[in-house]
Amino acid sequence: MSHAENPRGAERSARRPRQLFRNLNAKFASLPMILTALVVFVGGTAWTVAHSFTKSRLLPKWDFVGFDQYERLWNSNRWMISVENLMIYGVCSLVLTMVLGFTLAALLDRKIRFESAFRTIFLYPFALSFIVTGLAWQWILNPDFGLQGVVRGWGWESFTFDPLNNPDIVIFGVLIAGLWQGTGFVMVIMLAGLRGIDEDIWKASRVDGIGVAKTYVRVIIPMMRPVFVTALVIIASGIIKLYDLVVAQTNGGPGISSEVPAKYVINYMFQAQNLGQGFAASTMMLLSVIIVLVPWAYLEFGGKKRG
Amino acid sequence: MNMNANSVEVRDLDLHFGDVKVLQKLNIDIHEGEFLVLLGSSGCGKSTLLNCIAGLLDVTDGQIFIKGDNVTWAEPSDRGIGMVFQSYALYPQMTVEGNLSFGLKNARVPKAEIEKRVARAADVLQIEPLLKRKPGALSGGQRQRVAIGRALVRDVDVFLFDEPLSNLDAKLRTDLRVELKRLHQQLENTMIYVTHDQVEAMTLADRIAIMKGGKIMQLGTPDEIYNRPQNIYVAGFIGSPAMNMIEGQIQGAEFVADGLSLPLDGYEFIGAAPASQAAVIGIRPEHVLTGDAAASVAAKAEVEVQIVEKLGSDTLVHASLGTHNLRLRMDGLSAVKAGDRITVGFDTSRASLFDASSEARL
Amino acid sequence: MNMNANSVEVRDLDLHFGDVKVLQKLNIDIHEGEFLVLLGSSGCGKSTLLNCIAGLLDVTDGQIFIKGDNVTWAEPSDRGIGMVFQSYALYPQMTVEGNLSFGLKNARVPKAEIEKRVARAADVLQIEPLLKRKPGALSGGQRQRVAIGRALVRDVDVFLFDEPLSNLDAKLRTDLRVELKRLHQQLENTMIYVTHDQVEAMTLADRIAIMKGGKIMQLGTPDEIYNRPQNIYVAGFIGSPAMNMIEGQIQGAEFVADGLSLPLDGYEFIGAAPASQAAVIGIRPEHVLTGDAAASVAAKAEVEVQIVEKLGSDTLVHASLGTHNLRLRMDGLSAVKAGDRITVGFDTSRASLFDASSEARL
Amino acid sequence: ADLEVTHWWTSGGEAAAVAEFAKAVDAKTSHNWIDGAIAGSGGTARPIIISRILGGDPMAATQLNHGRQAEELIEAGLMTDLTELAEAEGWRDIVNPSSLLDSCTFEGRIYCVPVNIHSTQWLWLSHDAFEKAGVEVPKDWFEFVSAAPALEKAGLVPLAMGQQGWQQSIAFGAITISIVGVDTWRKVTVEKNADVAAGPEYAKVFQAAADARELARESNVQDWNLATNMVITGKAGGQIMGDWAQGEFAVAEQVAGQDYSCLPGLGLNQIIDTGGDAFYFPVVDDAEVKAAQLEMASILISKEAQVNFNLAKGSLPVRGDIDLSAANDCMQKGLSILADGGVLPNADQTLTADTQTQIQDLLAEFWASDMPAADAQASYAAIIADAD
Amino acid sequence: MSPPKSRLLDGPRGSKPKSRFSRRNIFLYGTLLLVSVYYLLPLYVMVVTSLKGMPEIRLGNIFAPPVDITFEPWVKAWAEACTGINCDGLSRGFGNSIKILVPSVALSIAIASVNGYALANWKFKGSEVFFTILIIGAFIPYQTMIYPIVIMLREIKLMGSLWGLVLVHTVFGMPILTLLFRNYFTSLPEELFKAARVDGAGFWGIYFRVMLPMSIPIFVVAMILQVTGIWNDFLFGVIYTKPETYPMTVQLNNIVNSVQGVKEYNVNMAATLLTGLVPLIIYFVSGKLFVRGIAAGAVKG
Ligand SMILES: Nc1ncnc2c1ncn2[C@@H]1O[C@H](COP(=O)(O)OP(=O)(O)OP(=O)(O)O)[C@@H](O)[C@H]1O
Ligand SMILES: Nc1ncnc2c1ncn2[C@@H]1O[C@H](COP(=O)(O)OP(=O)(O)OP(=O)(O)O)[C@@H](O)[C@H]1O
Ligand SMILES: [Mg+2]
Ligand SMILES: [Mg+2]
Repeated sequence: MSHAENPRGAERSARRPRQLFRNLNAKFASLPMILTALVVFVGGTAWTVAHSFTKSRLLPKWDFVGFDQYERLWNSNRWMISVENLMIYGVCSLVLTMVLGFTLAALLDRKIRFESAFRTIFLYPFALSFIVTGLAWQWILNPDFGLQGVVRGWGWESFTFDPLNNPDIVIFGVLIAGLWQGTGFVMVIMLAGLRGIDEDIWKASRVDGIGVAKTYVRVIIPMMRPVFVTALVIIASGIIKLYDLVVAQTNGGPGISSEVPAKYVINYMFQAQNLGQGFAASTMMLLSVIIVLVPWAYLEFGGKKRG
Repeated sequence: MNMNANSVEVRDLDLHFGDVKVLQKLNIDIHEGEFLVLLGSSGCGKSTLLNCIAGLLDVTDGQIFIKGDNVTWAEPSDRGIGMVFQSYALYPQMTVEGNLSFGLKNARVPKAEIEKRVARAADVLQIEPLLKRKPGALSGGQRQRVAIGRALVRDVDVFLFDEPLSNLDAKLRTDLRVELKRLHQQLENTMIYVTHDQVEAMTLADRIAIMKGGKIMQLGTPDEIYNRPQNIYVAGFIGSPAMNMIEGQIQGAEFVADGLSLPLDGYEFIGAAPASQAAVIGIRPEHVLTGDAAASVAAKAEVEVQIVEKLGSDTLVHASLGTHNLRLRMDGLSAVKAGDRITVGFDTSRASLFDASSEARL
Repeated sequence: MNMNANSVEVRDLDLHFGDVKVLQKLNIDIHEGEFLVLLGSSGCGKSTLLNCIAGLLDVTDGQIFIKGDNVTWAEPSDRGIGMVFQSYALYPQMTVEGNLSFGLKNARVPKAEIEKRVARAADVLQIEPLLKRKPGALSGGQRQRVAIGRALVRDVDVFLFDEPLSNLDAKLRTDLRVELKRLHQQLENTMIYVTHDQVEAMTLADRIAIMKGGKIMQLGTPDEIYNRPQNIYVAGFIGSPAMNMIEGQIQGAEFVADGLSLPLDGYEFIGAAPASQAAVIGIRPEHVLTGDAAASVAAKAEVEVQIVEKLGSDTLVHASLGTHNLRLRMDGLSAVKAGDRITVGFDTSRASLFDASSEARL
Repeated sequence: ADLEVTHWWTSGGEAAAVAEFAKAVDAKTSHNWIDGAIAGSGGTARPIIISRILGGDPMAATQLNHGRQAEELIEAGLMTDLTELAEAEGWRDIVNPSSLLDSCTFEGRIYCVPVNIHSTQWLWLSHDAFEKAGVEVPKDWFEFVSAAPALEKAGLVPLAMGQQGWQQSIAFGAITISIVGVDTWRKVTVEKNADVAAGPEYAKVFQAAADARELARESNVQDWNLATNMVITGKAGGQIMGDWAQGEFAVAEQVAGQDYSCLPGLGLNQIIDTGGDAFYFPVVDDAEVKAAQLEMASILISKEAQVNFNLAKGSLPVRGDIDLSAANDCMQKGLSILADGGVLPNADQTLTADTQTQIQDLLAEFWASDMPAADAQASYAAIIADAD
Repeated sequence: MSPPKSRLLDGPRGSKPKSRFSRRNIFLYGTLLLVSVYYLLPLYVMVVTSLKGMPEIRLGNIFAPPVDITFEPWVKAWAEACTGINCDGLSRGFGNSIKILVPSVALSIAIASVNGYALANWKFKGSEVFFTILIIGAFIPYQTMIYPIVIMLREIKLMGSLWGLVLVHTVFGMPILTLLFRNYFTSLPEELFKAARVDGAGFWGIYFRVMLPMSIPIFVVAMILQVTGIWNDFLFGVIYTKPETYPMTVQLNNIVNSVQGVKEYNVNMAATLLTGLVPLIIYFVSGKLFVRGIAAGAVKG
């Protein structure tokens, strides 16, 4: 029996269905994602970018002024300081969070006692908001009541540790709080990654007589590349958004020495009532994110390798 | 059972993943009630073909017929197929009973009917005592039976198996193989079975399709495949240890290779016997005769034993014949040792001859 | 090479994981240059024993000697052992060369010496062309060779293998098995090899230790294990298809079971032949004689063929003898079909008899 | 109807003042005052208020600094026009100084109700501190500067200053007006004459600011009230802060002229600005709320509410026709300056928020660093040049 | 040649002796303890401060344990602290937070899990592109989106309503949650999905009957992340709600930033702790599940 003898059956599903209507349910279910991506993220971003070329003040207005806002932005001392601060904070936070997170995870992975107690201690700050974090650390770093005052009270009169009052190092004061809040989560991710490493690799390195530290550096860390990438993305997305912490802890001070771009955006949008300037600043932030992210996202999600 | 009716027909099937052409213009007819094994090395496209038949992959081009219906674009559940996966893919949170009845519930089969069918499948597969357990509490063999049961309850025409035994240990594999064969004899369904284990293929199949790079190299009964391989690939792929391949020349009625000349009078050529041609002769290890049997044939040679592998039931001998390595299968009690020199004989009527360039059987 | 010197000695080894006693008072002596295979089903403690020898697990009690040194507390890298893992555990981001030299660099071996050793290992294993590649770009077999190479460069006395072939496909497994055997003949190291594949065990081992539940059931040459199993467990474990086991009685010089009575005159008892005793007789499928051979022995029976499995090289037949299932191994060309009734003969001199209660060989 | 009112008055005195308004509304109308306080500052509250109005979910009334801030909202037609009510009640006549109502006026229509007057040009001095240093309490800014070394010698901080941009802005504004006087100030701030801003008179201002910066070197508090606290406790000689600082002195039970002095216009130019707060009424759909908004506006500017509110808040009422004899020494000083017409418009009414923010950023940086006065002046002039 | 009997008997035997104070342990636990101090210090300071009276705080040492333990600040923070003329502390915000939290968490997880499932198992043309946009969206500072969202909410008439806020939380939770679910569903055996299709289950059938019951760990992770994220949110809470519906964080900000004469540090700390209590409890209770869930899905990819 060949298919030619059964025209009815042949007709029923021989035709290739319209591509658009295949998986209709899946497309329907993805609608929220598609809408969010297109309307909110793409649409909202496009709106913002478009208005960054206008003279919008308190209200968005279509009043085209070309690159004026950008010119002013890059001539603004405060913006430069904000960018510089974000760079310092970003690099330090990225490196230290990774190093600290990994080190803690590695220590916890050494089959220690009270592992879950330690893990909880390292993780709990992640449950607290940046506002809370900022307040707590502002309190501790207060030169009169806090750490410095206490140490001086013990008799070490010359002890100086007042990052929040010293414009040169204030960003590191913010960093201390930021690390406190965020490393726990990275540690958990790293720990999960470590637990996923083939036990045999450890055995092989012991048989080869390679010390624990060296095994981590030379073998384990290179193997955890995907985990590091995940952690990197998470940390980086947090860094760009750095705002609440600064507001709660220093409010940009002393002076403007701990300003950050997100705060610049907010201040210019709402305090200075110069939306165009705020939009220009956020467009710059977005641009830097995209420059860093698009190649990565393409490799990670858009590439053909996983079909 | 009409062995001539086709249960599954695949016509000019193309399947591409992006630029990778996994299946190319593939045609195969599978008879009603037949046990067909798709055999091939990893990555040759076996699972892909099976998934196309099941409707789990959208074909790039071509058509698929099941029981005469064109099902190329039908949903998997509408094709009258059941599928058993390598990892069994049992729903871990449902009991065995839940696993069996899931498909029926989806099809809105009445409750009484579901119960009847589950009971029947459980009876056939002897898993009644397990019905209330979850898959996590089952052994590998039991899981496999449940996976088959899932296809069984749905009363399908065609069973598809994707390496259903390869996750099991050797012992269980042997047992379940026999059970599967028995089940097929009992159910008389069409079964398409993917594996890369040739013992499974040989023992289970009515016919075997040997695949390579998305193409079918030979489709035939196990006997044909084993004894009359159509090309060097099939010849080398089937048989363990592999067939001995010796390159040489056909000269008149003889095959001549470095230090060896074999008379070809008993050999059945497909066409006319060529007078002179570069060729490869393939001789299975068990057709290299030793002892008394060797004495009785004309073509003989002396070889040096290099490695002896005792399997208990038989003995595998690796020997050197001039520049060639020769594998021999001997009796389990054989006493040869590495270093021995023994005389072997060749029965060319049971050998295979291939064209050296096209690699096709002569 | 002195086969009597002990390369590895394990004395009264206990290993507990919490309350679970995985190894119990285990003793084993492994000779210098010997290829010892630890064989047993999953979870019997093979890997655990190997890890204890390697120093990767801290023993609960007992002692381990390597080359006469008590290494019970020594670091793995100080024991003169090399280990090859099932997953190979190659360092994925280093080249093959890096993998081979990493341990040596760490031990501050001079550069020239490292290069020499790597070159030698690469030569022995024929992996020179791969030295610059990373493990990800290697095939399974190549990876396995690199893993062996990693032990090789370290010039160790004892090689430990934990199922090094079980991740590979059947064909590659056969090839690498032969290579491993060749390597052993060439290197003459002591090798301890864990597997649950009996073909590997039979072909590779000088001696096999069959383990069950943390104990050694039998330690002997493949021939001893196959032909004179010391208990029912070993008898049933080794051989594929498994040995036929028939329960019955020893009565005088005969073994009597349901519809069958076999004279025991050729059987070698370990002690004195018991006069009357509940016993189990084990006969391997290839020792069930058919055709002319069956005619020549006294003990015969007629059986009905139920399933025929054609493997090409031989044919496995499942037949029924009264209430018993009987497995037979016949020639690859045999033409028996399901339903045939054939006469089989039993050669009791090649059978095994076991006490029905203690399960030990009689 | 329920009238939701948003504002950022959350400190003790402020909250008490708001409560007076709420009481008045609840008592005199059939409506309920739903309090929508947003703590922080205008910077926190403003985006919330504006998004609400923009998002079509406006409150019934909201505090906003009047002046240019609300212009665009008015332009966009989002604010209720109060002109008819104002004319009916004769606001033009009762509001004093009348400039307050001007800043509520856009293209001749009135859109907001001014509720109080604040001034920022005050120097607060601690008698205790100068006693410790053994010098007389200064009479003006220059005396204060010359007394500073003595204070420092006594281990005291001459000038208390919180590390927040707006405090530094206030100090700078006070110094400017005190040193250059109204006319020059007007050229720069109102007319946006950048040449004057870059000129020699303003150089003096920046020099004075640099001096002030030196005097405040050791002051490391953040909040303005903590800085005030340094003056109260005699740890600092003085502080430049708005009139609300006297609330802190009052809480500490200090007496003006006895424990502390206040020098409006830093004792140099007796001029204060007339900043203040105002209420706006966003356009709503609900007719009932619409009517209630007008009722509320009328109450906010009523005599009784003005008295109660301003006494609680420590600010000056917007009506010239009420008696504030209960006010203390400093408040009286302010009133008399006001009566003399020594007023100038608040910067909110002359400079856009954008320009103010830029100036604030510049000053914040200037105060927290060693930026030379000349550089700061140059940057300042550039901002003025760009201002519109 | 086996070693002489005497050598067999002496020499090490049994388990290798381990000193509890080996250098390794001192280093290991020493480091862990030191780091623990850094992590615990702020919590300790907050708790201690919240239990002191104001005079004691002014005396100076923030690390000193309270001499007179008083719960006054807690009571004040919860029920008495003022914002403007409302003096009912955080208590009002708590109920609001719950009202916001529950639907936001439920909706965002429901949508993200379905998205992740569609991305993992029902890829269609363009699905990865949308997903990539979504992921990049995770990096956009929220602040820049305030205006566009105000306009969008105005258009759909949800501005100022609870559902508007729920929607905003759902949108901004979507990138990271979708990534999480997508990775998790990708890690489940594909064969299971195929088996269900052969069994005739459709998109929703597979999701509800097969995938959902297998995904408890990742739902726990998602829930924890969302609960903390939404509970701690300030920006959206303050912009997209009204005073009656202010969540707890907004109340906290109001209390902390309402400077009334002196800063009442003890009340601030008590309020801070009270606000952080819900996420803290969730972490302390389900930290283990969280780690397991992260290992189960979040890391891959
Ligand atoms: N989703 C996919 N995208 C791209 N290529 C794929 C995909 N799935 C399979 N392939 C490729 O198609 C080829 C055939 O794959 P298939 O799974 O059919 O092989 P197989 O014969 O079943 O092998 P195995 O024995 O290993 O299961 C392989 O080369 C594989 O790399
Ligand atoms: N770390 C551990 N903790 C507790 N029990 C363990 C541990 N490692 C192994 N076991 C138990 O010890 C027993 C022996 O394990 P082992 O790995 O030695 O088995 P095996 O013979 O190598 O099996 P396989 O063939 O599956 O590798 C098993 O029952 C296992 O469950
Ligand atoms: Mg496959
Ligand atoms: Mg093992």
